[in-house]
Amino acid sequence: MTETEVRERVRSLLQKIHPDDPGATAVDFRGVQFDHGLAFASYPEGLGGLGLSPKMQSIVNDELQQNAKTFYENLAINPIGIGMGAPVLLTYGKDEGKREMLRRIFTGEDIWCQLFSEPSAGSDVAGLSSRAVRNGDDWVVNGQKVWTTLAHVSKWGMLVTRTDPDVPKHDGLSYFLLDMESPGVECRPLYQITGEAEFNEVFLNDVRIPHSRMLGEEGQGWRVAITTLMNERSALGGGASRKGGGPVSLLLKLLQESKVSRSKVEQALLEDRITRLYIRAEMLRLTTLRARATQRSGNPGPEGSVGKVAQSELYQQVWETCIDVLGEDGLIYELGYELRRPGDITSLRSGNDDDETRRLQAKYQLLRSQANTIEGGTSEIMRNILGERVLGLPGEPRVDKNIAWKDVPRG
Amino acid sequence: MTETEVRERVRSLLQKIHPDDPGATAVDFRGVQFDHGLAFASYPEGLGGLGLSPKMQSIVNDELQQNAKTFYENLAINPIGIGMGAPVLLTYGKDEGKREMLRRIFTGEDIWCQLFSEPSAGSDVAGLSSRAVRNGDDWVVNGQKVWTTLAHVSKWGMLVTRTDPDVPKHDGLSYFLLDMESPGVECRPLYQITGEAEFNEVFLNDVRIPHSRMLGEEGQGWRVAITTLMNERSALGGGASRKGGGPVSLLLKLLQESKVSRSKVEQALLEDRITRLYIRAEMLRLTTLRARATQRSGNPGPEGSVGKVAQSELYQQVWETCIDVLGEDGLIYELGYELRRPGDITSLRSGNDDDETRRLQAKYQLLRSQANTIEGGTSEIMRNILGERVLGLPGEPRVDKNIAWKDVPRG
Amino acid sequence: MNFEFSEEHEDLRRTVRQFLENESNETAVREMMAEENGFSREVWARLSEELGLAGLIIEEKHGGAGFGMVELAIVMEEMGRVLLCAPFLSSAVLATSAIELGADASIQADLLPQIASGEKTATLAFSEAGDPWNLGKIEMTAAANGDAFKLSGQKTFVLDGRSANIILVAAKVGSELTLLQVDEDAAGLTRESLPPLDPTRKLATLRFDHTPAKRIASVDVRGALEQSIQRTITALAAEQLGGAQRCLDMAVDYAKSRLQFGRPIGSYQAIKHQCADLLVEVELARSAAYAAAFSADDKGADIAAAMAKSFCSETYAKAAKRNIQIHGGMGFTWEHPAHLYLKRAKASEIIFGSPSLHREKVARSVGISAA
Amino acid sequence: MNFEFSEEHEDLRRTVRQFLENESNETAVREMMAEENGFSREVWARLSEELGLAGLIIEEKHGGAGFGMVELAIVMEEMGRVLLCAPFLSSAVLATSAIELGADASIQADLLPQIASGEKTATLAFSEAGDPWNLGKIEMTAAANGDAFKLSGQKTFVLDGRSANIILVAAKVGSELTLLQVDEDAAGLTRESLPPLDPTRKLATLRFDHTPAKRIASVDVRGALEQSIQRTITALAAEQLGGAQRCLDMAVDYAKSRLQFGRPIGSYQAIKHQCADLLVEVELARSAAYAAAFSADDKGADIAAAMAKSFCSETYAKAAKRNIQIHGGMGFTWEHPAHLYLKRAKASEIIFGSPSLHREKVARSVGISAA
Repeated sequence: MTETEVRERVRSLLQKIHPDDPGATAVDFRGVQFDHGLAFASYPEGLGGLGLSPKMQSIVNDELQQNAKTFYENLAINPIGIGMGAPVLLTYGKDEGKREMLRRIFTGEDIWCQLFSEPSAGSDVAGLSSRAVRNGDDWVVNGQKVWTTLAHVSKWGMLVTRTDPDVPKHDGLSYFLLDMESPGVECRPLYQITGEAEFNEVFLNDVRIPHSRMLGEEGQGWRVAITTLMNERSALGGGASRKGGGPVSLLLKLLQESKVSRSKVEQALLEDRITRLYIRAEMLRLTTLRARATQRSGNPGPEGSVGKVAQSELYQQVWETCIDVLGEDGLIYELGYELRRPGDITSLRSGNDDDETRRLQAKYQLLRSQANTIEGGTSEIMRNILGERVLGLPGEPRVDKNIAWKDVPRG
Repeated sequence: MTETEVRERVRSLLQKIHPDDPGATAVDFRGVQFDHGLAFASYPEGLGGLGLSPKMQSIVNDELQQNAKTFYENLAINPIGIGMGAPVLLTYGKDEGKREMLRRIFTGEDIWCQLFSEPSAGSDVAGLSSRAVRNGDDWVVNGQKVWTTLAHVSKWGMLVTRTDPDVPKHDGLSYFLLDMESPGVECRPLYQITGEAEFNEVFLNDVRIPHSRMLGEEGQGWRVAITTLMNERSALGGGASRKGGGPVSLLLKLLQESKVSRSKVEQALLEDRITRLYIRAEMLRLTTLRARATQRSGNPGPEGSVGKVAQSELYQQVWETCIDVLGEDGLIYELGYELRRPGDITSLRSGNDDDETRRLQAKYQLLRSQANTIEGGTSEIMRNILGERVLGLPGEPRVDKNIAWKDVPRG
Repeated sequence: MNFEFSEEHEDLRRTVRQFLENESNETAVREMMAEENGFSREVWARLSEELGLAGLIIEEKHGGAGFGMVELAIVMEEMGRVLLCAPFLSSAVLATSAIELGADASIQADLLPQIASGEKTATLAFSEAGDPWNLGKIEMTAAANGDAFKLSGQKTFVLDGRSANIILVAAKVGSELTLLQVDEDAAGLTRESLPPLDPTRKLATLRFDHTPAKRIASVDVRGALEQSIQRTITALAAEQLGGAQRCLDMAVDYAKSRLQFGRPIGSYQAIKHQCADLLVEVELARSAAYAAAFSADDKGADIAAAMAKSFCSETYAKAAKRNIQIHGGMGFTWEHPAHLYLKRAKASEIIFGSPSLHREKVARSVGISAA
Repeated sequence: MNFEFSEEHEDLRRTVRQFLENESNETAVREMMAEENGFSREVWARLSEELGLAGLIIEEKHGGAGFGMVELAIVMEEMGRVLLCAPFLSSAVLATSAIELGADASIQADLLPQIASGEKTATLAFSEAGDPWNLGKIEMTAAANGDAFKLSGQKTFVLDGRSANIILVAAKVGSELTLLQVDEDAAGLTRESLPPLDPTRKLATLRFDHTPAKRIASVDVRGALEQSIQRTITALAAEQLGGAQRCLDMAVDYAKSRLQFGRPIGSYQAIKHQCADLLVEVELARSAAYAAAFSADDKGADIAAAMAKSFCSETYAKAAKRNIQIHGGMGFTWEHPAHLYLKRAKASEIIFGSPSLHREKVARSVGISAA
């Protein structure tokens, strides 16, 4: 199908149902979009796609944005379901019900979450200690998961858990789809530095999962999970924002709006720091563009991998510099630390419209951005990856290889 | 002996021979000083000392400086002999000839050098691969040493070499005193980034050393060497300079003398950078003072260990900032890169008298200081030491323990 | 410079540490920081009566312990270590110094014993919006009203401004800077808590509307207040040191016990060297803080204080961030105390002027920049 | 922005790399850097004839290859990788651009073919002591002498100023900035080599004493020279990138092969993460250098050039220093090439203005500081 034909198909979708129509809900519209094969353009027909090249999806989105005011961001509808759940389901899902599940992912009727991390397994995800024991046609799961975004509103959880403790740690894991409404699943908010709970702790007490909900084979959970994690890292690696966009543009505006009294030296220091950050952000943006170009050329280089570590550290510096621009105003934290689910505050993340929002956002992000260099792979782990996978430097001696998981020291 | 008595004894020495007397050479004067037990105050009587507390030596030096214009710095006379050779000789030397050797060390008649490092053993000194094989009453040594200061003018070399390759690497080393005039010892200058050769490569081809010149027992070379290395590290860790002294004061003067045209922003940036360096240098100086205080109190803390890593990195930054102060003048390197032994250039290291010397010193040190974070223990190794010995963090898994040296991969 | 702590100093440190480990443990800190006034009167009373801390630097004739800046630094370092929630900096350091150095003798004799006993807490309101740390920019003027005065206007970033019983205000009378005292329940006084970045230290805005005030200094107090702020900064640097050291300790402890890939994360150089770097910074900061305290009465004390404030501020912020990073996900949860240190660190960095402001002072004094 | 190199671009890179690996290996570099003029006329001739590099950006009608800034960046990156000792930057970039953009057409037709063929090398002498990179501060004035002119005074930091056959001088005639040409053997001309920090790129001071000169531009050349310098900076940034990448490669290779404590030093995070950090910096610098080249004809090219020069300068210096550190003792010996890259890096950072100077330009253009 050519680009023109794809655009044509989008327009025929819009004739059937239009997102700006007040009667058409997101679920309504995206359901029909799925049925037209315009949800995941590269998926097979009947599963929300048309078997096209992956980049055709951006044509679809472009055409949608050109012809409607309302545009549903996947990230807002069902970030984990669409970003990670759908690809895993596509590759490993059983045929029965697969179409319906993909459709409900895309419409947002079923929110998905990812049950990977555990208290004892941070960077070392394969060190998971939650256990599933076979019992007839079911598996009975016990353990604790952490850092699970959206678990409290999710229908399905992608669960990786240990089914065999007697083999080396990567080999004893299996991958399940867990119905989050099952008895024994308990979600507790995990409050962060800001007082918000973006994440949950999920406790699993004798939770039963039918064997048929295992994705991939028994013991292949790590391989299935890797696919998902790769998707997560590239998602967090950061899209290319437009020139002069993102946190740095907020910083520039804060500086221009600043009425703080400062000496010439302080002003000069701030200006140079901000210029450095501006240039670095611009270089990062260009590097992402280069990464896309080399990916298109089928000859991907190291540009993509540098994104996560560079961006997370850059943004931390940007927010800190914002606070320095604010001067003594930084002593005040208007948002308060009440423990709560993210709501209004989260909306600050994209807001950049007026000086008041900018001030609050900078303060919020000073705190929130501390997690940037931890979540989705710590900077330490990312540098190992750059060193080992990109530069080909040798790994460290491993003390946890080729021994049964139960014999590996952990804590 | 009380402080007063020590001062008294120094004055009686000066009545016998005075360093300002044009007829008294350094060798003459220091010989008599040794005979008076005022060379190494803590050593036993007859070996250049009086069996006093080590700090009494500073009383001796103080009294000497107060009563004579000429004061011989140990560092200029025989740095390795006095700093490292004498203590090792004192502890491990055989009685015969010990007194005479110590005396000739102190007078500078016999210059000493240290033959530890090898091309394949940088940070991992115990990985040495030069070999000594027993042959009758002698050992026959083959191998190559590097980074040996003063080897080309030395009478004695402190040699650590492998006498048994079949035991783990620390266990197969022995320590010898090598007569540098022995047949088969060949010194070649090792030129550095500046074109100077401060160091030598020393090639050992079938060099014979009498067994009697072994210090400590066979296989105990590592233990003997450790003593020496500790002395080296504390020597390089840097004495406390006076307030506002050292490289930073040179930097301040360069800034004050600078006629480079720069914008207000550039000027402000430079000033703040220099202020940071000034403050850091001052904190380092104070930390050395604190280290002395806690050492005196018999309760040494971590202050001493931070010196090497902090100072070497600070000084590199200071010299680089000097070049930035010089502006375009930094493009010119008047000293040239002719390959040579250190001479006039070395004298720049302490010179700080006129703007021309300062300019040249800054340029020279920009290059020379690159070695600061390598020589005497790389910053990486020093951080391991801080992490493991001071903070008590666990070591890395070791692949070279408890296996025969010959089976350890190296290169 | 002499850097040696005496046996008495070590005793003081041990006593204070023991008290604080009981009375200012994490539970207590979390409880206090959730309260608007942010401290427990009962603990304050015990801290005053049992340890004499409320009057630590108040002369004995006024009921204090009569200690100097070295003892103050020791106490602040220990308080910083546990994030004590109490009006110590405001009452026992800043306001006490202002009274001692600026107020008339009769006032000293009246107020200092009340402060030293812990019965009342005091604060000094001097900051005004715009250029808050600059005494030269104070614009509030006290209007004479017979023997008394009236104040109108606003002071902000007032340490423990909502809870203080004795409220001192720096304001102008003609061209002179003077000190005035305002009653807690004076007419026209409103005290509004500011939502603080650092919930363990409370700030307020004080509004005055023809509020009656009593002048308590007969001479210009500019120099006295500058010296009071200098003492406060010196004390704060010691507090920052204590916090930074605690962050390093927490990070090292965690790095020893947390296992990943089968071994302690502290055995990896990525973590080990971060800790080693932090050790270097903390030891340099220690020199900065102690030097400022030991030389507080010497010439150049202002520069020592400026160096300490700028260096300790940056070290504490770095230590607090590294501690979070080394703790990984756990480090940015609410339930782990790491974030409390970050918030304290950032707020301490800002209050009384940024590191670069203090570096400029140093730069002028050593001739790096034109005076 | 399009960042894609074409197949022809890759061919050019391969050809140049192959040539340089033979003709500018380490032995050749060390030989050339020891010579006063610092390059081999024979290699320059082959580089011009076989690869057409001397006339790379000269239009075909003047005997050049007619390439643009992207091809120039590719070539400079390769040259930077091996520290080629040759008057490429001076003759093929700076002087060529000055002639193309500033000189009269008849002069272009005369000089450019001689440069393109490699027969002659050219340089532009514009820097004067005091504020050398600022065209607005040029004070040398050409005195009219009938149809001809006479020059007196001094130009410094002239790239390959001692060896160049065609000497262009920027000087004032009245209030106009113009270009003049001076013969190699002109009366009153003395050319003195400066001892360079970077021995692989030669600099000279040129002294003029009533030296006859021919005016070769009829209009003011300020804009033309600014653009020539901009091109030179863009090319230099690509050269810096090539050098930085080479330092990273050397460090990584060494880290893989050097064993300590029984394993490669690159398996230690202390070394591995230094390499990883450098990789990040080099990739960002690559974006900076390529963006400046790809956008050289667009609006904002001056800012792209300024960003590239400042970013690539700092990256190269960092890479050169890290490379020495990772090599340990070996890294600061004369016999190892690591130091040559450090010297090139530092000199390239200084020439044509410091990173902070270029950042100021960026700051003004995006409104961070007042214009």
